[in-house]
Amino acid sequence: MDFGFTREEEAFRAEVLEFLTEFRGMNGYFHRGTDTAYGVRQVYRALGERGWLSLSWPEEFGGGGLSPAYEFILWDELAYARAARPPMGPGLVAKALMSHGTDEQRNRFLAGLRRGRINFCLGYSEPDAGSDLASVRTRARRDGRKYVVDGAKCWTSNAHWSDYIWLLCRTGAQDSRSRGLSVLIVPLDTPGVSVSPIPTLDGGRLNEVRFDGVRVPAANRVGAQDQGWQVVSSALAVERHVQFPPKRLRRDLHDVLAALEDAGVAGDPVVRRRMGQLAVRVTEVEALGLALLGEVISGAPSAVPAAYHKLAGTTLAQDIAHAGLEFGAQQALAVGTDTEFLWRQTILETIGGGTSEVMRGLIARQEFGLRA
Amino acid sequence: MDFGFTREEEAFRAEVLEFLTEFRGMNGYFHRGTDTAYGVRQVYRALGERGWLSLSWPEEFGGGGLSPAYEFILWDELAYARAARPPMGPGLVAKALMSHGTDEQRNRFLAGLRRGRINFCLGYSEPDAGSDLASVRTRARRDGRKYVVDGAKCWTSNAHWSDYIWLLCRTGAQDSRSRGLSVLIVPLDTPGVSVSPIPTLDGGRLNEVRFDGVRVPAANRVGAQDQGWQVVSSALAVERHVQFPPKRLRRDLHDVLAALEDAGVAGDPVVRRRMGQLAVRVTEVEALGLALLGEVISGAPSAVPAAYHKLAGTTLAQDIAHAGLEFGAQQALAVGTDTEFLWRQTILETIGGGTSEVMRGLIARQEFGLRA
Amino acid sequence: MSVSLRRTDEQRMLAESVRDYCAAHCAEQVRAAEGFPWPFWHGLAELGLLSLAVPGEGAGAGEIVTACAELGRAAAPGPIAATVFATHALPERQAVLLSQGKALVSLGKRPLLPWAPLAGVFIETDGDGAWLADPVGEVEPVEMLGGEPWGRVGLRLAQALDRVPTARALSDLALAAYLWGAGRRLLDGVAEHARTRIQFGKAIGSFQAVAHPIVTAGLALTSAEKLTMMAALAMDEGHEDGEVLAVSARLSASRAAVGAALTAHQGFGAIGYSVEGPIGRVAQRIRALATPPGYADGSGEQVLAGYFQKGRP
Amino acid sequence: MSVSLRRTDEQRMLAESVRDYCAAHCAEQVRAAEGFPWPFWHGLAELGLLSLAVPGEGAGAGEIVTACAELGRAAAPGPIAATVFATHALPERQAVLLSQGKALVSLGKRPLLPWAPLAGVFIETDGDGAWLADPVGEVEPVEMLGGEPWGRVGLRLAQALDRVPTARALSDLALAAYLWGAGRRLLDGVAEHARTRIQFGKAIGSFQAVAHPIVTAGLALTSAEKLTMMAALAMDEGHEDGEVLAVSARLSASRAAVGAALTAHQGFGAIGYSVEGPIGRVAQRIRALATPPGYADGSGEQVLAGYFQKGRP
Repeated sequence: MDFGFTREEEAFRAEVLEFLTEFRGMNGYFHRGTDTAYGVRQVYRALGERGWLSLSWPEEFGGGGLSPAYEFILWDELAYARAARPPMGPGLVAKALMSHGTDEQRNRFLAGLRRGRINFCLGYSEPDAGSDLASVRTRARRDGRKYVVDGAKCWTSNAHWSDYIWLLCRTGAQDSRSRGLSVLIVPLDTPGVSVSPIPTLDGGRLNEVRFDGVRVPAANRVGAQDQGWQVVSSALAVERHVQFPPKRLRRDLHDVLAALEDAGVAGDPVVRRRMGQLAVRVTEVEALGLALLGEVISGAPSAVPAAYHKLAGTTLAQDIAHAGLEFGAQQALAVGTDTEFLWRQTILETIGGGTSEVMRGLIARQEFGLRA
Repeated sequence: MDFGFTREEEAFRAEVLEFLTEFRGMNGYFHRGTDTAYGVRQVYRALGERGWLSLSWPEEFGGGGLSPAYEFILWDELAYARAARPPMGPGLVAKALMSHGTDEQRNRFLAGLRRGRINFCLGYSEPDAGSDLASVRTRARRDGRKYVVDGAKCWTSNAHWSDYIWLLCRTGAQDSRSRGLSVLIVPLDTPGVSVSPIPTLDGGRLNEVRFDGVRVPAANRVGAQDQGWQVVSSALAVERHVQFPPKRLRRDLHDVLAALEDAGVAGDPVVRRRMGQLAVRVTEVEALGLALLGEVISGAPSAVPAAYHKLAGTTLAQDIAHAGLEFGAQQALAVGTDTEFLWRQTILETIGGGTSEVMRGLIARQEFGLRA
Repeated sequence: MSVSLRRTDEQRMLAESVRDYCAAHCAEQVRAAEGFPWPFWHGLAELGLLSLAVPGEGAGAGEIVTACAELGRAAAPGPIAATVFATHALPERQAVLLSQGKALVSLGKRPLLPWAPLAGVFIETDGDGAWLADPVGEVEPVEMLGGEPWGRVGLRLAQALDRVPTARALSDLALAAYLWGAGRRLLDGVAEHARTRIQFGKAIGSFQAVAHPIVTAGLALTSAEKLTMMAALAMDEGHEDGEVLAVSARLSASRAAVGAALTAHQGFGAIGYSVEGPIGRVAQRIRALATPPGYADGSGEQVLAGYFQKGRP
Repeated sequence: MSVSLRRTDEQRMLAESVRDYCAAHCAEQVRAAEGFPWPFWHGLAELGLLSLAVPGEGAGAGEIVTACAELGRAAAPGPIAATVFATHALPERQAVLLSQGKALVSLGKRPLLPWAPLAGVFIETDGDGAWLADPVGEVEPVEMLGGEPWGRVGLRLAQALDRVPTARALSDLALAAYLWGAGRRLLDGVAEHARTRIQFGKAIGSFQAVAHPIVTAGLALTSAEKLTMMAALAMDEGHEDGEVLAVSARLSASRAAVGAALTAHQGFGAIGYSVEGPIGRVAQRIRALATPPGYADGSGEQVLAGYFQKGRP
């Protein structure tokens, strides 16, 4: 069921579904196929050609000036089709440039981002800064009109095929925590940058990105020096409604149900009861997603609704996957089946993009006033 | 299944079962009937007449000198029969007197405790000292050969029909935490002691016990002044094997299964699967109970096994009760049925005698070296 | 987006008026009353809260949900969801008795029906259909967890009712909202307790072992709340998924409210175990209302089937 | 009490020898080997670990459980529980091939059997009976979660086996112990990580949100361990409940090991999600071994029925 959208928005959904017929079989939402990187870039370009990477950008930046509901519909349907996730560049990076960038930076990047021709990856996590981003150590030392960057990022998605890294790095004193961070845009082909793979359990890869005396023009700094934390935080806020598209879960449930039908157990009362309970939870997350979208549209602070939505969605993704293996019998274990793949894939969902523990802490403080 | 006991121990179990035929229908394990207090005292007297309240006391104190296995069997069978829980007096209090009491105190109390003629309640918790016993405020001020006690205990089980309260009180400075506590034995008929009921959700009562200038002979102090924490801790250690008799759970499961049979749903596949899972967990707790008993017999430190056993048993008791209400349909809600009673009763199990949170903290520190 | 899952201004006003009324007239004695608090019930009727579901009255699922959430938060007594069902499905002559607060309705299945000892109108339902019925013989009172007056009663079916699917969906939503409100009451209470109760030298809510279960319960309640609002909007728009969403909302709110009750009990500790304590009666009411009329009532499967039909391959 | 749920001195020595052997010969390369590590397997045979279940050899369930727990802790490869089953149920001529490590056994049900591409002995079982069988045609290899070599294979049944109920109980215990050991490996690993990994200025294990789930997983593993030891003692004493306890132990250890794997993943975070990381392969092996051969294999109900018979009214 799709619910709560205007006639125009539903017409847009129909266009998206039509668009997706071109990319049937494309599996770029997960890192599942070997051609993922190539394929996903094709999807982004095709979206860019239609102006769909900038649906909600203000018109002054060449965007569609549309409600965030359009972005939501787009990425929700792409998630159901398993085609692709929202790219960082036209989302988080572009919106950060609009609020914190210079005119020169906007001119340099926005057109390419809008067209799907420039790809960004996010350089946040480090070996010793996972949940605790304020402890980032990658250092950018000012040297005239350049910064010289040394350090390492890790678990960086898509670094191996991106053009730029959106780098959170330390420009203040070692112990300056969140007060001494800055954001730099670093072309990944700059001398001294090296990207090496970290193969992951879902069959894809994350990356380690090392910086060895990398010289970056000061003009590539976004926002003021030492104000990187504000840039990163506000950028996060504007993308919450597309971070975990609820239809990803509906698709998971459908895939697992199909596997259980193949296994001949879909009619079993125990299976039906559990899958019914999971179906109720999928509708819960759809409702949380709609509520979050409403908050984003209204401009209300949405950290708590976003945290609830992520917590609920990621936990449910794991529970759906677990049901697949519990009920699917041994054929559910064959590598390449949806069941065993989802088991492997969903492990990361409650870790990446803010762990469940961090989400709970945020809600405890902000909703319940508990300093835990 | 009963497993792991010697032929002599099994012969003793047969005697216990024979004994219990006298008390069929007695419901003193829970505070369920109106005649509980009277009935339980009768059970204790009858046990005392047989020497069964002092099975494992050393022979020098008039005890049986038997293995703790006998106590375990006794209270496990009484739990299955719902007849009674182990009384504090001949257990914790008597054993503490053996290690920390004076000859005079032993002469005064042990014979009566052994015979089931003296009843004690434990005065530990206070309004502001629940999980955190080291913050006890009830104050005992030395005045010549007496202490003068002022303060209040609450949630005190059985105070309304006991003869004495085993009182943990502060003799040191206000902020002395666990270093400034002492144990006093206070007759409940001493002037200035008042006991008032706190009706509880299981239909029974706990008590508030107030002390208003209560004069207690210094000879009633057990152990050295300010050494009460050690007295209380070591007394706890010797009783761990009977604190949560696993057969209580087997009986819970049997009672809920019987209710589900009456409701006509015991054959339902969903019900059978859940009850099967709960049955596995009952055997787990039985195994944890046997392992704990083995530790107590061997004299090994047993705080972690005891905490595991309590955590597992109390959580399982709640889960069995919840299954009864989930599957039993509306007839499971009728007041007085086992199903609704267990739902009300089991709520307290994860709170009383050390909350689950405190248990987990103990295990985190002692087994895993995590200072959480 | 054409809808938001926030209350409209009108709904906010309705919520405030219900909250104010309950604050003034639904004290602890009313909730725990041995006899039924008729004056309180009549007041609900005067506010129009018992006629929200009457066909053609102009009120919709959104108003029902708004009002029932506040009644739940106040732990108000009475056959609230059953009145929603009955006033929607009954012919006008009987419905008016209920919507004016002149009689209570007993809605259930033989032999054991809620509110039977006090009811003036009886409806039997088997999950599919529903019938106006006449009691046969004496009603034998049965004491139930949750404190509502139940009874064993014989019934003679008198008349099949109309509009049953919609009536059921509206009463599912009413129950979902009531349970959500009652659960929220307990959760707000335990969160306040966690902020103020000191153990080991600090507020217990600063221990994650206390705080995170509160968050987990909050997540379930918020999920149920949003799903209930979404379902109400779907019903009001005549969306084809309205009924399946309504039953989903009931299941969701049942789970969430029971979870909140247990979390509250664990957080309050012994304080919450006292009969006079802050949560016991409400927790029991929640547990009773969340217990399905027959466990194998197929609600989960109905949701699954409804959901499945919507799947694109 | 006649038994303790602690290891005997002999069992402690056995455990040490298995642990030492695995420490020396079961490195990461052996666990992850593409080809089967025959030298490692022959070494197990030389230590007598593949003949513990041979009838009349004097070893008992206690020894099987002790050895398999250590093999699980080392995440040792090979059809360990199946070898226990087969060496107990097969006639001596085939059993000796397995106990000497000269062939591997494939034990399962058509069409998909574990270890089929490498097996020299095939046994089909339907949960009640078991039959020695000859492969028909080629074995088609199938890659499975957990990295064990499975295959699609046709079978022709050759001979019904004896001692099947005991063989099944012993292999249930072997699997329970292996899963417990593997789960314990992961839990010890994440506890060490929690003690040493610093975030927000302190060891992450000092957050209850990290520490308490480790305790919960530890509780499940300890429950499974004690139940497995109790069941082994029951089997060795010929107690009538031996078989029902053995299947309970398998179910308990499956649940516990899967829980430990998930707890380890959450605690290690992205570090654990790397293929080269400390836990991924073992977690997948656990998940695969814990997946019942057919979900509706009735194990839970069997336990319930067995348990029920013991009930006193």
